[in-house]
Amino acid sequence: MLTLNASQLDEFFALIEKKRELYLPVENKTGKSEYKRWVEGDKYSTALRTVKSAKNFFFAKSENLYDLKMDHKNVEVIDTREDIKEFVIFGVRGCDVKSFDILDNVYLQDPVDTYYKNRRDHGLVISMACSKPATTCFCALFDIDATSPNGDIQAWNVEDKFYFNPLTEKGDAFVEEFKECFTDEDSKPVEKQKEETLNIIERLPFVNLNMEGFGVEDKLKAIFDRPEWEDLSSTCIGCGTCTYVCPTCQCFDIKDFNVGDGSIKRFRCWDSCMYSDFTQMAAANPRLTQTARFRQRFMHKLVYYPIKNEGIYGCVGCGRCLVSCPVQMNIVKVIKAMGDN
Amino acid sequence: MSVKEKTEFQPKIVAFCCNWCSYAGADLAGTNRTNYPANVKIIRVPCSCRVNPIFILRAFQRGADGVIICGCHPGDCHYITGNYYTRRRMTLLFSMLDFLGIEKDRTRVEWVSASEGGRFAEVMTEFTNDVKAIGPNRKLEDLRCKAK
Amino acid sequence: MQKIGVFVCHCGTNISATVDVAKVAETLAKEPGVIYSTDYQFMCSLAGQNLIIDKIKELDLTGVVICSCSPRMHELTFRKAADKAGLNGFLLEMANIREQDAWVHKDREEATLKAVALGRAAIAKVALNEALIPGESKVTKRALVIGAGIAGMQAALDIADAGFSVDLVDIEPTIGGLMTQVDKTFPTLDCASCILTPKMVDVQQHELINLMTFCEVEKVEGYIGNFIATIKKKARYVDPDACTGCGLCTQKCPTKNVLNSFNLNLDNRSAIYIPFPQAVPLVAIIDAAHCKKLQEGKCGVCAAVCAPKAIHYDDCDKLVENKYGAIVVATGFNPIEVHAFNEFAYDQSPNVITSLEYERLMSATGPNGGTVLRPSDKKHPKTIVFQQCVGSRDTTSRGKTYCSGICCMYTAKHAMLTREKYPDTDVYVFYTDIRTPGKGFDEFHRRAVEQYGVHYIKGSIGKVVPMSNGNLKVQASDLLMQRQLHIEADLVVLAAAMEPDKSAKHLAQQLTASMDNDGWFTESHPKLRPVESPTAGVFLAGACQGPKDIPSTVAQAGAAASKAIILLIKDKLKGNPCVAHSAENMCNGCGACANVCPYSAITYVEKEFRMPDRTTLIRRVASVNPAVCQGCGACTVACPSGAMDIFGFSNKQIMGEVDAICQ
Amino acid sequence: MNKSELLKEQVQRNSGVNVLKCMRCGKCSATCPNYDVMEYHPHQFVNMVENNQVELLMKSESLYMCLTCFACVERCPRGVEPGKLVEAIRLEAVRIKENNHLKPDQIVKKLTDKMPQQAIVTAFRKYTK
Amino acid sequence: MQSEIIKRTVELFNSEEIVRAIGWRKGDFDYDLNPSIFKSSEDLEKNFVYNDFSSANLSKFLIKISQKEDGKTLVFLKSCDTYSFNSLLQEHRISRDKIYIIGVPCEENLDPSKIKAALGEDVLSMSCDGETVTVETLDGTKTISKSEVILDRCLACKSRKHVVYDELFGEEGEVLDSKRFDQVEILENMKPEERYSFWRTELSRCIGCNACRDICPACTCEKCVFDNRDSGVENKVATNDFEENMFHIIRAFHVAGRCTDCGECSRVCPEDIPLHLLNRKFIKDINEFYGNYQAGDDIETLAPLTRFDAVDVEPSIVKTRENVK
Repeated sequence: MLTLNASQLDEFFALIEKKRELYLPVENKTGKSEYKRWVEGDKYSTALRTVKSAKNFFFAKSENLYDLKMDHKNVEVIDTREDIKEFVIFGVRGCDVKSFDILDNVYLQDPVDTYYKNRRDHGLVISMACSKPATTCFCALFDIDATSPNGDIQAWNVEDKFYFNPLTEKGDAFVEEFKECFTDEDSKPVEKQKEETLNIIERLPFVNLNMEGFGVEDKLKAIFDRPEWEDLSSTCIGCGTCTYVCPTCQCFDIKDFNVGDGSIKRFRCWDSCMYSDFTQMAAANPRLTQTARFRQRFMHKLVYYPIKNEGIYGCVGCGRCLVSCPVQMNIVKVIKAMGDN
Repeated sequence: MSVKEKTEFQPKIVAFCCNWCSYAGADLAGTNRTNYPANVKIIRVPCSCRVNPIFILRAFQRGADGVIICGCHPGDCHYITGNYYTRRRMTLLFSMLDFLGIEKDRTRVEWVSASEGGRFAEVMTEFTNDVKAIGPNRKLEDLRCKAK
Repeated sequence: MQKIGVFVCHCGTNISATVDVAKVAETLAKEPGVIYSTDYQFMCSLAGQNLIIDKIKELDLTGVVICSCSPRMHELTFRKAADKAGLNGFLLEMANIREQDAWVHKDREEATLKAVALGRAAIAKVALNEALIPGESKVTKRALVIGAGIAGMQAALDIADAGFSVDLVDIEPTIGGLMTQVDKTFPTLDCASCILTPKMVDVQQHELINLMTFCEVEKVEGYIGNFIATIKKKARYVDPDACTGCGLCTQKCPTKNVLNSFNLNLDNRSAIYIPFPQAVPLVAIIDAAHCKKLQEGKCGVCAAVCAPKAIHYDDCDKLVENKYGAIVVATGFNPIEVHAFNEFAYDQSPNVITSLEYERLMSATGPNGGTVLRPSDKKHPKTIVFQQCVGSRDTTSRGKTYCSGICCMYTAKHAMLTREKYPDTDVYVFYTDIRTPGKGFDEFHRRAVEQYGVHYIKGSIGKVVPMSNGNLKVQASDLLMQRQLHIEADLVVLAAAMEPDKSAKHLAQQLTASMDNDGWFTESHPKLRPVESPTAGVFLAGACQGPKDIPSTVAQAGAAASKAIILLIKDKLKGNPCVAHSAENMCNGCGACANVCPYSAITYVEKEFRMPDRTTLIRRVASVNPAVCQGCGACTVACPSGAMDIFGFSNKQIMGEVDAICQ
Repeated sequence: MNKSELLKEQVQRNSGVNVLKCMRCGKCSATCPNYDVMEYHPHQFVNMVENNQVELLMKSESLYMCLTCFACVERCPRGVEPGKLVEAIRLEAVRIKENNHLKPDQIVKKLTDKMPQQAIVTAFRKYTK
Repeated sequence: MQSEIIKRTVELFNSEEIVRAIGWRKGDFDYDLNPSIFKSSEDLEKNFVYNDFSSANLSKFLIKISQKEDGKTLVFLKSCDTYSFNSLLQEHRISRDKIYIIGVPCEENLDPSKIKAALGEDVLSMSCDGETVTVETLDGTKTISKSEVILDRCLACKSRKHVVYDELFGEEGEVLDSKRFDQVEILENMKPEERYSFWRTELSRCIGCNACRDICPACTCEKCVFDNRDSGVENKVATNDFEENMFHIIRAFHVAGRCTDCGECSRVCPEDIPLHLLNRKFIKDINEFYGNYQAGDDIETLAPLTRFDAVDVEPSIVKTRENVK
């Protein structure tokens, strides 16, 4: 397997950055890690998760769509899309890699979202296998193998060595391009780490939750009508933190910024189904109470999405909402309450 | 205006003036033909207490380099107490902007009565010079409003 | 779709000399929403106004922007023109390119650019303007005057003479106020009663004045033009309509040892009494606290002797409610209590008295029929010492920081009258400063010194020690002679500071009229609106607003009355439509807006809301009374949710201006 | 700032008295029980400090005639507190070395049996450095 | 303590004094307590937890209940929460007569993320006994000293006094002499450029999730200006530096003089932005300029921005004062 010594990592990064934009998790001042554009001196963070997910690279927090220029009575539409440079995201965990598939299902189906596709086409994902999962992780529940993540290239970090395995054509080409960086070594340490990690994953508290009843059409109505929604959502503050840290939440709003000189910048930005002013563009939000909005979020991830997408759940078990929710409500508590666990 | 003046940095300055004292003071400056920089543009408000911190930030967002709020002298407010509230609000707001590292000289409150036309012009000249000295607003700008 | 017309004025050459008006008109024509733009020589001329009117009609304009002089100059002119053309005047905005542009800048290019920016701001604003119609409210053609001293009487007479009904309320059983206790008035030395009692009779006989003596204002609600006052008629136990004021009951009443407050407790009266012979109404009243019948159930002498059967022991307090269009406050003043100034031994010796007590001693209706005799032994005092500034200009907790204004004059009056009546008396006056602004006032004071030989000494009494014979050892300083004086006096008279009447505070709360730290009513503007309270429809007469002498009081009462008449003469009040309003669905009911409102225009109501999910909930929300709101906007910033906004100066309008100016 | 002004400032700072608050009513001197034996009277102390004449006061016997009864402090309608001013000036005077108004051995001679101990302590405080 | 509280609350349920209780509900680990409404004594007995992780301030949840529900609600309030309660009361957001308050004693709360940062993410349970925190992990039992893992806000606790309650468990506490303005002072003593870059670093992490606002017991607007399309400043996510600054400046300004310094904003921020420093700066300024004021101390004193003094300092003090660089 292709390997690289940890000591050569920065050299590798510098080389990538010469030809592409490189993003990777770096520890910030609070001790947590977050994706950032690599600059000389940045150290790759091996932390389990970044606070924000990696979805921002393809589904940006906010993104300009086009400009409208008004000249007296005439309106001119200006496409403001700039050419996107090829970029590489390094160190994406298995759960986040899986989230790209979930987003693809939404944005790459007809009609294709060209803004999303544009970014997707220009991005290359180097994933990183997990070796120290947290008790709040439950990707295994959704059949994600964190020890062997997807991506254009999958990677492992065993002690002071990094192992790479290209999975796609894009990955192959990349490896070829940077072949002088790698040496070829035995992959036994990887196998060993995989085994050890799987051993831990089995003992994680949420990987064996009972998912029966979710994701099937004939149980939809029953789950929808469960009385537990009321209690579970009773202290939901509707802040949307869960949706903003979630790698699979995919809703956006389209808004106008009036520059004031007769031109308008139309942009889209993340939205949250937890907000009372969600989906107001057509009329009013059809979900009138926080309970309804709360239910919507989990119904979408656990029932509607899998029904539409061959049983794939809209959750990847990254555990971010378990950490971030201000009132400690989360999808695990919902699954437990609804799924007879 | 000389060529030099035209090429130097010309700040945009928004002045919120209360209808009863400061706006009248500005009118008096006009009646007396007292010059002050054309950088200053006045927005009339009923009372200085009408000025919401949001307006001030909005001005910076939209490209202002300085914002000054003028009202009646404390104790002389047409609405009895309005400027007392202005004083507290703006003291705290300015202190907060300073805390965030925004230049202190970009914001100011001055009490100008209807009879102080000369002072109005002096204050505006001084404030404009202060803002010129610290240069364009970078810390509270919104680049979307600069692309022209 | 906006259809805005822009009119740029040359103002002769006033504007056009510095601003390229044609270019301004041309540039502004390109602004979104603008469908017509022109420049014209004189916009405010008849021809100019007609141009506006014609274009509004012809182009069906939805908004008009005039770039010309200050709106303080011609906003009304142009709004009227717009109204004439059928466009609501509030859909017109002005850009001030004269006073705030052409006149203050020299560079033509610079001034032209600024004119464009100001024009853009006005266009941005007018695009967000709403048609506003000033609210109207009916005016109740009746005035309430609170306090029937000289100020209240004068105000009531003036208002009634103008043809409006007046309710004149006083807390005392008689009208007349403090002036009834005064002997003579400075600087003319005419007798107070001689000028006051005819006025009291005028008041009583005026068919439009309804006297409400021995009454208290309990509660006031409502707003300008529409106040509702609840007035308590205190139990008098004598039917004022039946009583003839013959006074037989007061003679027959067995309880004769009640301290006579009219004479400041210097003598006694009976339990049923007539305050003084000239009282109006001249009606007896029972002092319930001292009446044997009311206290112990035994007696009944007064009822027995009363031929017209006017006595009713079962009388009780009654509340009446009335509507008024205007309220005049004339609650007046009182001298402060001087007990705290123990260096003057007021509590130790009956021969240390206040100036008002001295008035009573000198008065023909006083305890000694006008002969000055000292209280302890009714001896004629030979040496009298007056001390000024007792509690005035005093920053300690004992006194008042202000100058009471009238003490210099009345002390001079007392000294002069004493020397005139009793030339063998030595009179000393200790003063800090002599303040005598007023017509003939200083001459009056000089007469006391020069003609009457009153000893004016710059200094102060430091200590008064009562002696066993009733005399007083007075230790004092004489600053000009640099010596300490030791005078043996028969009488010491203290010129006590003035303070607002005790009833004023409750009243101020009811009226939501503001008071200063000393409890004087605050005027709406110290120079330009001196008799108006900040609460619209409430006017201030006399010493309730600050220490005052009689001439100023009467003058101010007249002014307050005329302001009240100006209000009452209107059938309807047109409000300023640029007032605050609260969006109920956004309002939290937190109270921040009401806390900062200087006019108490904001109240709260419990409102039931139908929620989108068809449930209902009850929430407290703010409600602005547009007739009371003056539109300052303090509430709009206090409101965190932005529920509070102002018509004519809305958040959006101001932000629109900001955006346009910063372009 | 010259010496007189410095002294004025120091005396005002030490006493906490603002002489400008005086409105010249003379109440302090009127109430003073030891007025007749003093060269300068309470109101003059205030006035003279205002006029930079602290040195004159420091030389005056009046400094030691003040009984510190604080009647003037109590009665002053403006809160000027002349008594505290006198004390502060006295402090200035006794702070000067070798300028003792009284020497310790002189105090011994003045002692009588009836004199309370407090008076002796006070005497030291007042009269010596 | 927990069992005593449960016992008493069950009594109140049984005597029909209360119809519901708002408290902390047991989670999957010991630290993930969910503020929750208990509608029966059985539910409460089974699921109520009061421990070192009962950090959530429950007072804000009373607004909705006050507006909508009938019957009396019991609420458990820690000392700092009682200040928020008073503030809400003062602003008429809750009705006192519909609420029964049990004051619960508070030692410092613990910060689960500090524990995880120190001992790893594979935590199964946490408990604290005296000065030692014991943590069960997949890797076995580990311990850490309590002082290392106390919630930041509790390290600068301003008061152990319950300013309002119907019933109090434990001793009456006292207002503490906290060092809560130290960090503000450190920032004040930086150069403006340093302060600017400090705040840029912090605020640039903001994801616009609204957790700070929605948890804040002072931010109780029926419709926030930032959610209101008509306000002109609405934003769902901050699209640039300016919008980030704008949101946090205006939010801090809107709670200025009303913020009780409960610290919930910083506690819930997923990005660990020290938002409380903005609020504390206002509190510190208010104390300096207008006299000491603690929001929620009582319900009579008007908030500093809704009153004034004729001799207040002028805004120019910001330029002239010496204690801030």
